[in-house]
Amino acid sequence: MARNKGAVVVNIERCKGCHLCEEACPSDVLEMNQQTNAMGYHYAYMANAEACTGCVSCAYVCPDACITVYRVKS
Amino acid sequence: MARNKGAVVVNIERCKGCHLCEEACPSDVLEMNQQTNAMGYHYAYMANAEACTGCVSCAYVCPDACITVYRVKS
Amino acid sequence: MQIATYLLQNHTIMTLQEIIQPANKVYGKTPLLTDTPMHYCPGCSHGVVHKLIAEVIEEMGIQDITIGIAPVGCAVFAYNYIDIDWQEAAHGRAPALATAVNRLLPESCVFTYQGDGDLAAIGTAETIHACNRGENIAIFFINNGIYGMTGGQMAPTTIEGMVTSTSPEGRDVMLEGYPLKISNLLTILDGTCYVTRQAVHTPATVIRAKKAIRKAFENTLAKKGTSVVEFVSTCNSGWKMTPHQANQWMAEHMFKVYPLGDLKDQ
Amino acid sequence: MQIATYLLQNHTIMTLQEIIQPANKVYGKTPLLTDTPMHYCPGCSHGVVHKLIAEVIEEMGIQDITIGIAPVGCAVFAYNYIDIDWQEAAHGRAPALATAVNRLLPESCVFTYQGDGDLAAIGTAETIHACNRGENIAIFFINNGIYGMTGGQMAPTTIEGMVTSTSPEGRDVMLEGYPLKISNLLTILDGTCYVTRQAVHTPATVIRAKKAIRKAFENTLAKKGTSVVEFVSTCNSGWKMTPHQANQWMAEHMFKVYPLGDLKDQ
Amino acid sequence: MKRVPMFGTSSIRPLKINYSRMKEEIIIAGFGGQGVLSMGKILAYSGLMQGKEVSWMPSYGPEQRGGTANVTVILSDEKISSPILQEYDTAIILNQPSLDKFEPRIKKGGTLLYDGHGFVREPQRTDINIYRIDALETSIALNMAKTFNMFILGGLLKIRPIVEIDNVLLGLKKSLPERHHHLLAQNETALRKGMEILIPIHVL
Amino acid sequence: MKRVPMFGTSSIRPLKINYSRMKEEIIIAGFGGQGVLSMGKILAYSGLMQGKEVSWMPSYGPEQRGGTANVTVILSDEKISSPILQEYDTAIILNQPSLDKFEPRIKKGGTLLYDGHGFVREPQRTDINIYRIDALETSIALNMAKTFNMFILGGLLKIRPIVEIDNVLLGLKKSLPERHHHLLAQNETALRKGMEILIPIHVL
Amino acid sequence: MEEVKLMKGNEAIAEAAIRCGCDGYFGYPITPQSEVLETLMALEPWNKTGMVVLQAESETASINMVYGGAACGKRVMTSSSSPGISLMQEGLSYIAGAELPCVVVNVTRGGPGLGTIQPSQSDYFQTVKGGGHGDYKLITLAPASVQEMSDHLCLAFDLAFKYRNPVMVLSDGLIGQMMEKVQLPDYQPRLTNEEIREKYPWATLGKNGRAKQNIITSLELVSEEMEKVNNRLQQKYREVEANEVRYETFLCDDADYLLVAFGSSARICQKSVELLREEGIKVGLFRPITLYPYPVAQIHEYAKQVKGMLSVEMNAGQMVEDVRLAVNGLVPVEFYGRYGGMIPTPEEIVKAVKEKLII
Amino acid sequence: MEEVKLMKGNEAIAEAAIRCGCDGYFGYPITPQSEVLETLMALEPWNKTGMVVLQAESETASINMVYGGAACGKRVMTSSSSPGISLMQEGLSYIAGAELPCVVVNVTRGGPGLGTIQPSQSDYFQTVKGGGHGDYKLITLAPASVQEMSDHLCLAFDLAFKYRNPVMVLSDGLIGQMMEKVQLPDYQPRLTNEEIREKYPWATLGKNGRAKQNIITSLELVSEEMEKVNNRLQQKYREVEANEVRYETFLCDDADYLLVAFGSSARICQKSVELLREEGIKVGLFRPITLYPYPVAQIHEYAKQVKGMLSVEMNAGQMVEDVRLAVNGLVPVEFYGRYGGMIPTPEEIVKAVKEKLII
Ligand SMILES: Cc1ncc(C[n+]2csc(CCOP(=O)(O)OP(=O)(O)O)c2C)c(N)n1
Ligand SMILES: Cc1ncc(C[n+]2csc(CCOP(=O)(O)OP(=O)(O)O)c2C)c(N)n1
Ligand code: SF4
Ligand code: SF4
Ligand code: SF4
Ligand code: SF4
Ligand code: SF4
Ligand code: SF4
Ligand SMILES: [Mg+2]
Ligand SMILES: [Mg+2]
Repeated sequence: MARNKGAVVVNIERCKGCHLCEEACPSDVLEMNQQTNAMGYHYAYMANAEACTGCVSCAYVCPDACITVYRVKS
Repeated sequence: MARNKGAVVVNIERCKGCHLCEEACPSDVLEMNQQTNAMGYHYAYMANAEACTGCVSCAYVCPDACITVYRVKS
Repeated sequence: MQIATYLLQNHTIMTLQEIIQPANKVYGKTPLLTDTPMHYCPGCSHGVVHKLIAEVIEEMGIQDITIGIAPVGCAVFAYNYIDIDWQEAAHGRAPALATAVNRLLPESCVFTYQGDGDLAAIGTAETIHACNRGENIAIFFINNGIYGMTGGQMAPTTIEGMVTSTSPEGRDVMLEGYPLKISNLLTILDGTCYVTRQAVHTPATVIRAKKAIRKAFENTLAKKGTSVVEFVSTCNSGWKMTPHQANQWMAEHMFKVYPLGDLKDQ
Repeated sequence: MQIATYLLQNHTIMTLQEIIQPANKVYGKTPLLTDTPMHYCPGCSHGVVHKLIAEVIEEMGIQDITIGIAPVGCAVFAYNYIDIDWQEAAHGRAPALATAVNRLLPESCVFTYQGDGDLAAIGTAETIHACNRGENIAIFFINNGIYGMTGGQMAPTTIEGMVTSTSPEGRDVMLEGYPLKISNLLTILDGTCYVTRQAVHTPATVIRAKKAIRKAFENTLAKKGTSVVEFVSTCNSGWKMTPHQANQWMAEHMFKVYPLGDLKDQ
Repeated sequence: MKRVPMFGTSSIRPLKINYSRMKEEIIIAGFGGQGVLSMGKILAYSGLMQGKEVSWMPSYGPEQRGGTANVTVILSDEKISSPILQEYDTAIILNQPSLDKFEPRIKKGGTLLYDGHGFVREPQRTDINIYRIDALETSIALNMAKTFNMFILGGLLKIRPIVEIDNVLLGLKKSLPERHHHLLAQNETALRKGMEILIPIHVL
Repeated sequence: MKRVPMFGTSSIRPLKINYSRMKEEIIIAGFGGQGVLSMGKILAYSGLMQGKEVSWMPSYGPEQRGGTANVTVILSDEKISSPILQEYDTAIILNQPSLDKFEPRIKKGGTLLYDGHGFVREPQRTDINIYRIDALETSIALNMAKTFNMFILGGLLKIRPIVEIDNVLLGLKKSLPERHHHLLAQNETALRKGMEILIPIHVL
Repeated sequence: MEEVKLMKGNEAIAEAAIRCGCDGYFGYPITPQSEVLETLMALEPWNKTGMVVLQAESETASINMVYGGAACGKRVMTSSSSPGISLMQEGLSYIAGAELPCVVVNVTRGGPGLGTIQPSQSDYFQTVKGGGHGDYKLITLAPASVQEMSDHLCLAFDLAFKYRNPVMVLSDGLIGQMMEKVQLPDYQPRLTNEEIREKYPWATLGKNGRAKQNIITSLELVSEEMEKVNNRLQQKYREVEANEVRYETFLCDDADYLLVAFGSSARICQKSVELLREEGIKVGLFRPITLYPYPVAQIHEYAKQVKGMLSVEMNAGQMVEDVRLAVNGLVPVEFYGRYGGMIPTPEEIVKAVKEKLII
Repeated sequence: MEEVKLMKGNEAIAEAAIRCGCDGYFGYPITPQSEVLETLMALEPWNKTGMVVLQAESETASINMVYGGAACGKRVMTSSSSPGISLMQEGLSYIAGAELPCVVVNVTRGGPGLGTIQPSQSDYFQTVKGGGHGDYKLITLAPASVQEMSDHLCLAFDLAFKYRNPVMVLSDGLIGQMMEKVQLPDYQPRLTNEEIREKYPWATLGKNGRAKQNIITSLELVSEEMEKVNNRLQQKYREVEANEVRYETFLCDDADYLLVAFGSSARICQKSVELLREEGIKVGLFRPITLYPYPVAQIHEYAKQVKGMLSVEMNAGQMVEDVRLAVNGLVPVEFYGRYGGMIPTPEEIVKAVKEKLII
């Protein structure tokens, strides 16, 4: 398995499941969870975590500032 | 004495003595009368009638539409 | 005609009488201009523009279908001077009234007559949106760089350094903003078909201005969109000059900021 | 942090834990953005712009002197989300409030945040005159081509053919007028120093938009005049699309009418 | 979420309704997009067909997409005073926030009907009748997801037969645009099916 | 215009004024630009200097340049109720339209003072005191055209000595911007001259 | 008459407008009345009756478009909600001053300021006392049901033209947003320009052969003349007061106490009256339908019969002043209100009657 | 105190504003009050006290600039005349809703519409009943002399900040245009931003270290919360009513009849009282100085003593309703008015007293 360079943490309770991070991610890391949060939204999660490069694309476009991005300096 | 080609009739009661016709006349025909009309204005008159060419300049610029211009077709 | 007496003073009677004959008449007040003396100050540009509008309406034979919208400003009583149907609008709102009239009476010919305070200050939104909608109306815009009616306060179009009762030291653009070239804004709106800047201080500009008024009305009848004719004008009273001085000052200073000519004609 | 659980699903714990370390954090919510969840619909552009404004204020360290003026529109509650002092204006009047704040607190940094209905319809006059006066303010203008808050009615900026609740057959420019390119008008006003059109639908545009916001604030601090940043935006709810569809539709249709880029920068 | 044992539906009998001076005050609440408003509209139209006074009052405002929505429907033999209520005879609840908000506002002895999907906590009250209906699940299972809210309506009419089925169908016809009239049959099926899948949780 | 014979001024005596409870209601009217408003202001300031209650109320509105202007000045020992009046004790009239308008509004027994220049018709009333003053003519003749209205004021004070000359001079000083204070002497001359050139036309 | 339909109050306004021959609607979106414009846009009356529908750039523009249209003798209207109506005050004063007929619908929300979008009756003062400047009056109708939204709109146009005066339909978010059954009026044709010329000789449709020009203005700089203009207006208002008072009573004949309420709150009070009657307390409900002209004489008559009145309003106490003026001290007049978007319950009102009137 | 000067009412407003520490004036020209802005521009207070003076693009902009300035805790004001004040109604409602202190001067002219530019009192209703939407009140001062134009302006600022409420100075063209003697107040320094932070902790001057952000808003979408906002406002108004009533009486002690009049008309009534007293008719003058809060209790007291009251106004009958509400039927309350720019003479009023009260 490839070593991760990046990871994101989604603030579930803020997330509105808008899919925009999913669309923005160049590495197809994110998907919406089957579960819903208290607001009734299917929140985003790393469905394909190992692909994350920590490129921040998802976080840039997230309207609700839900995403924290981590990247290992290499 | 040169023969007149034009003449103007000033509607005294409308005239406000603004001098604009006087300034516009290329032939120095018009001046303001010493007398005033009912509104208290020194109205325009042909001080130098024989010079009038009937060019209508005075009437064009008159803000109060006081001037009727006559010209003899020559 | 009591006037004749004065004409006779420096003249041979025969000569003048020969000339002053109906057959020789080349210019006179259009009957569409009523006999009510206009309330404007001596030498005010409003009078000239009124006269030209009346002449064009008369010449085009559209007095029966033309509806004028008067502003709040010195021209508030315009309705007393041109013998057509008129509506007197609230300050700045003439284009809104004109919009409704245009929509509800599409076969009529509607125009607004507005000052710079009316059109470019309080009425900015109504002006821009009527133009943007391309209402089939003509807008006659008397830009004398001042609020004439209320006693000579600064207008949005007052030029830099110009003294008014609310800019006694001259307009300071850093504090009060820049002279607003509103016609330039209107030019780039898709709804306007014709935007032009004219003056009425000389016989030549009067003739050109009249043509512009005619074109505006023709556009309106042809439903081409909104036509805007700006008249760079004087308010000798507000400017505290004689009418002639005012004309000169205008030509020297105002035309630099508001150069005459067509801004758009399509 | 309860979130971590989900991250673990498809992953070796070690790997992710290694990465998710404070030292490795490259991006996260600025603390200037409050914890109150934003009331916007999922995927609404307002959220992105809020976030960027908060980030810039934070990065410039001007939260103590910045005063925001919120509009009437979906962003009416903007004050709940960015932790600075705010005034909530009447519909369209934010530039008037900002003018006063700018004049009375010249050392502060004032911005308005306005929608297209707010800025380009009812607030047209206030917008144009604040810009014309060159008030030292930044205007952030969210142009989503619709009245989001009131349920998706046509805005002045709605593009031709676009369906809204008050143009159910699509905007008919012959009846309802042309989409108003208000930023173009503001560009030709002498009081504006910077007018730019941005979007926030992709990471690249987000980065550019943030730079524009920063420049606007810098201009304001430098007292250069009025800076206007238009964000061509989506209202997926009003447009009746998914957020992603809305972004695509915007890129395909809105950018033609509202091309991105600087209109003025001096 | 705790599963509730499945009972047969035959044992369910309508709750007592005072038909002499009938008045039913109903709230329907859920996420936007669940068809809350149109369900209310069908109900109101059904009442109209039945010759009743009706009122339909939506929660209105800048509710965000996906946020909560609700509608108050009143069917009455008499003129209706306020269409906005603080308390309800019957509540149809389709999501958790709405349960939190409206459960306390059901009149003592009133009825709560909820869809079983997506709740974190169960209804708590013991002084009201509580029914569950797995309308979402069933409608998806039967490939009839579009008629989700007709299942619910069926369930409601089973316990609160305030309008006759025929009038519901008439009302449905009224409230549906003509181009959708071919869907009427499917809706009737859903309505009748809804009556069958009702689960009593707590009946007074 | 009919010329009126020139009388000596020495025969003119002040009209009776009730000094115990003094109140003088004056209108000054003429063309705009004739200094009507400032004449009123000097008068008002003079009253102020004399310790009186004063009011000064201009006609306001979009009067066109060269059109008529007028100001109502009241000097009184008591609080002044309305500064706008329908009738006047004294009218100072400087043009024909103002004569037409205000002659009928002078109180019976009141006073009309008019400048002799530019009238088409003479005052008609016989129940008031009428004085003429050729202030324009005289001021031009004496090359003192700028102080035209001080001539008139002088004339007024001759017949209605409602304020003392000293107070007029003080009032003048108050109402004049400082850069014009060097003109005070000339103004005093004009004031005194004005008292001399008054012509009684009809005295009750 | 058309069959009975279920409809929102706002939709009923739109439908009724088209049917009663309205020539033009000019408006700007605002909650809770945006459905008026939306419904009109969906119904596309321009294809059917030729009615013009235009979304304006603001309420200020809307009311001035109404001015322009009304000046042409056309049946024109606008609608808005509280803040938008505030922006129309100058325009309304002009329209009243120029004596133009038009209809304005206020679907009131809770104020002041941006306030709330929930129902309220807190624009009563603004409407009946004069939100704009100068001495003028708006004839004011207060519908209490969706049916009346439709009925009053048509009545409003008739009154507007009868008196050449703006008419306000003062409703609120409750009636605007609720659905109820409604029977819409039959279609009534729009007047042709020729008919307008005939019926409204003052209309500015273009001179078109007329000898004298028509001028629509509210300006008169000569005070004496402006006083005459005002005399004419006042004369008209006296006529309106004499002829157009409308009200409804419910169990008032034998009442010991009276509830006075309009619009939405009157609906609720009706229930309160029933509850009180069940307890044997003889209470009646007096519901002014016209808020201007106000049923002064009628209320005064009841003041001779009852022991007290309670004005029930969705505001902090506005109409209560008109009730007091009508009662003129004969009996105590108390007030009960909820506001800011809150709606009183029938039970609350019952309690208020007991506490404030009966004691 | 400064020496006595002769000054127009409008000029006095401008001078007093500078002296009482006003931070900003925002206004738009309109007759008969343009001298306020003109005087300020001539006096250039920005060089002296730092006061900002800005000519706005409209009255709508003016009042919203006032909103913005007031939200910063600054002493800001605007002035206008009737049509311009109508355009401010939305803004005023917002300012009241957001509880901001500010001063608005209305130099009233005759309406409705464009009307006339001559003096009038026909904006009474607009001012005291609520020209804008929602339940709010403007504290209203009615100066009757140039001296009071100055005095009331300063008082207005004090009241505005005391109650965080907009204050209206309701004068008219007569007082605005006339010159009278006036003694201007001494210069009072403007507050520094630090002082404002201290005194008005709600002001949005920038967080500047403050832990919590300040938000100025009139919005509250939750009805329950909006009702609380309104409760707070109503509470404040009760306080204002309890503490701030101001009035003046003239020969009322032994009066058989009372004239009630404010502002300009009160000046004139004073003369009428004298004339009537000369005839041996015992008439007094009651002059409300605050129109809101209205001197209800005081007038009610006099209603127990006199045989009748006459409300004299330069309008078609507006304040008379407040007099009647105060009197509550105890004695007849009649009305005499001139309008459209006309000013009643003392003699006319004498006649009206005889005809309407004494008979
Ligand atoms: C709402 C409103 N605000 C202000 C005024 C006062 N007012 C009358 S005319 C005018 C400005 C006139 O200037 P402009 O439009 O340039 O016309 P001009 O007199 O110069 O021809 C103003 C501010 C008014 N009547 N109504
Ligand atoms: C005076 C006034 N008119 C109308 C409204 C109703 N209103 C609220 S928001 C809005 C338009 C919002 O559109 P926009 O400015 O484009 O903002 P968005 O919601 O799209 O972000 C309108 C018309 C109001 N609150 N006040
Ligand atoms: S940081 Fe980049 S790679 Fe990782 S999830 Fe976000 S967009 Fe995808
Ligand atoms: S972009 Fe943000 S809000 Fe949207 S799904 Fe992703 S994390 Fe959630
Ligand atoms: S231009 Fe006209 S108004 Fe002026 S002086 Fe000549 S004739 Fe008279
Ligand atoms: S017609 Fe020509 S020449 Fe004759 S007076 Fe006029 S301008 Fe002069
Ligand atoms: S004030 Fe100026 S604009 Fe008005 S009439 Fe006089 S010169 Fe013309
Ligand atoms: S309605 Fe539109 S603009 Fe408003 S929050 Fe939703 S998506 Fe955003
Ligand atoms: Mg001008
Ligand atoms: Mg928008």
